[in-house]
Amino acid sequence: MEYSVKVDAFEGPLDLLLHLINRFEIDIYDIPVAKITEQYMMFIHTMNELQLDVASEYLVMAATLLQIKSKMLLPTYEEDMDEIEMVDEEDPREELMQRLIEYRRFKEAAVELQKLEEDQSHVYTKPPSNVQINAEERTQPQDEGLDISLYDMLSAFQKLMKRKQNKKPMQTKIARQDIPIDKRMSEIVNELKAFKGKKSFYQLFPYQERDHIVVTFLAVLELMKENEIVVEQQHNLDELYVSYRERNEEV
Amino acid sequence: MTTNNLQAIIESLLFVSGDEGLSISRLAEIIEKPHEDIQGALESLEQECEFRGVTLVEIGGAYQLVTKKEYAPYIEKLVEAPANQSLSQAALETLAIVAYKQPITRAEIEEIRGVKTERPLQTLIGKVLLKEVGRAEGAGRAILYGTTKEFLGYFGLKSIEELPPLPEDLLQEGTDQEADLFFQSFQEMK
Amino acid sequence: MTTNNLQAIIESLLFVSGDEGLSISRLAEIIEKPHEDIQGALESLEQECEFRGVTLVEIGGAYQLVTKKEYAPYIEKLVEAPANQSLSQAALETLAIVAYKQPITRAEIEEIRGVKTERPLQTLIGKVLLKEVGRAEGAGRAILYGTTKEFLGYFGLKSIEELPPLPEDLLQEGTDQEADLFFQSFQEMK
Repeated sequence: MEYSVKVDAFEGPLDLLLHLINRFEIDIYDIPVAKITEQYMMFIHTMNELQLDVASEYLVMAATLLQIKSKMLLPTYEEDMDEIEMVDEEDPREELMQRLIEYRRFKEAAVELQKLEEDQSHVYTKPPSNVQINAEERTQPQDEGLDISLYDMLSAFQKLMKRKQNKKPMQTKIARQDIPIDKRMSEIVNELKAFKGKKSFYQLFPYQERDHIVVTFLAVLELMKENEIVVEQQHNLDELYVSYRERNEEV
Repeated sequence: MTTNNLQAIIESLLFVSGDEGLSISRLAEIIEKPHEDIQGALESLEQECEFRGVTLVEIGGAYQLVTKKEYAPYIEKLVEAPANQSLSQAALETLAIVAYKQPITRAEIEEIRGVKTERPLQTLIGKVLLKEVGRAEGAGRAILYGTTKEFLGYFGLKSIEELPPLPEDLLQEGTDQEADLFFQSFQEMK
Repeated sequence: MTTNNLQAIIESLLFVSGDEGLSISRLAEIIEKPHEDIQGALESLEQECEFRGVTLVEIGGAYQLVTKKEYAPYIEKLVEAPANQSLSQAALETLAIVAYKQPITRAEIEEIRGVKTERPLQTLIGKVLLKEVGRAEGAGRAILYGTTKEFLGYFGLKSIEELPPLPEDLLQEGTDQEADLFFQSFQEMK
């Protein structure tokens, strides 16, 4: 039962196996298959007993373990004096061992990344300054590729979410309620119509509430899709400008 | 905390605040130092800015770091000069519209973009990303545009069907927390 | 233009660019000075930052000003950052695999992790830490994933080469040991 609390703690069957290997101080190069299979099956049973959803990958691994175990029981290792042949003999554990070792490398690499992440989380920057130099039609070249504009969009959104943290919470928080996206869409259209020009993407986010930001972002995407609005990048810094798409709009 | 240190703390806070700036009382509150100390550190920070690219200004009670006026020409160059030569925003837009809506006439593209599109269209034809693919039916028999083989090559596509889905489909949850909200919003959109 | 002046110009440009940063060649192009001069000025700017609240870092070939780690507690009071929203274990593993094996398909990632990886992959794309970088050859033309510039920024890396080396493949050592052992017993038998 002690595993019951750890169900979510494993990333998958390989992670679980590595845990068992550590816990029982098993040599990864010489895994006692019978023992580890027993422990593994116990874990699966516990999950079942607790009526937890056992991901199919765990069951596939259970089958693999049982298969290896049965292969190990077969008397393939003759007491032969010719050791050279014995070396060539395929160890049924070989493939699993390789996978475990490979996975462990990346698991360790992930730990290193986490350290870097932690380290870097104490470093702060500022967004590019909003430099206004008669911002009229100044079409800026982009990087190659159609998908670039999407990543620019996502990137801008990420930066916005980060920037959001830099603001003091609004004195009057909007009530935590679901903001219907089409309501927000018409709000944006009206706002842009009234503004008659290009508005900074970030100005569309008056409330620093996460929910509101997300709904606004969805509304902007939906309006883009419906060609109600135009989103463009004015310069190579990160500002995106949004305007209402009018027919025969002046260049 | 030395004076020097206090000054550095203030600088880091002002740096992060950017265009927002910070008032003396807000700084005092964060650093937990009396107003006079903050005031003093701000003054010496300002003095120290003499040889720097940025300086300290007070706007409506909020202190902020700004670039010096004398360097404005460089900043303008930074903002104006494109970082790399590629397609303009207008050309990319036009390209996207044609790619997803081909065959399409110029009038239809302009309808979608809301602006004249002659030049980007010429640029794209010049770069062999677009070409004439026929004539529309009806009075004007307007030229229809479509993408070229070179277009597919440029974006590494086998066929036009391989184009990535339009943005709304590509929207991904930023974090797991958001997932519910996104799902909910999408439900509402339907 | 004095050296000091050059340094100040660079500082003003870096200040404006914020987290976008600027490469040496971009700086050289704007200021119209040789690369070596820019490089030199960047070095002295970095030295000068010793007593400041900000410092100079290079991320993915772009230089940028960032606050010093030691002042993070004050900035966190200002921005009221929520307790470090770090990436999930699944996301970190996925990121590690892509970082060291890019370009890589989802199937290949799942092969290594032994579990479905669609969600962490989508989350990471949403956070712009990963992106599609092309298509694999062969039947399915599966999407290939790679790291982004934001990835380098997120982990504070100068370039992808700066990633800590992937933990040694212990397998090699292991088989070598076995081989030695075998050889030894073989010797003894003679």
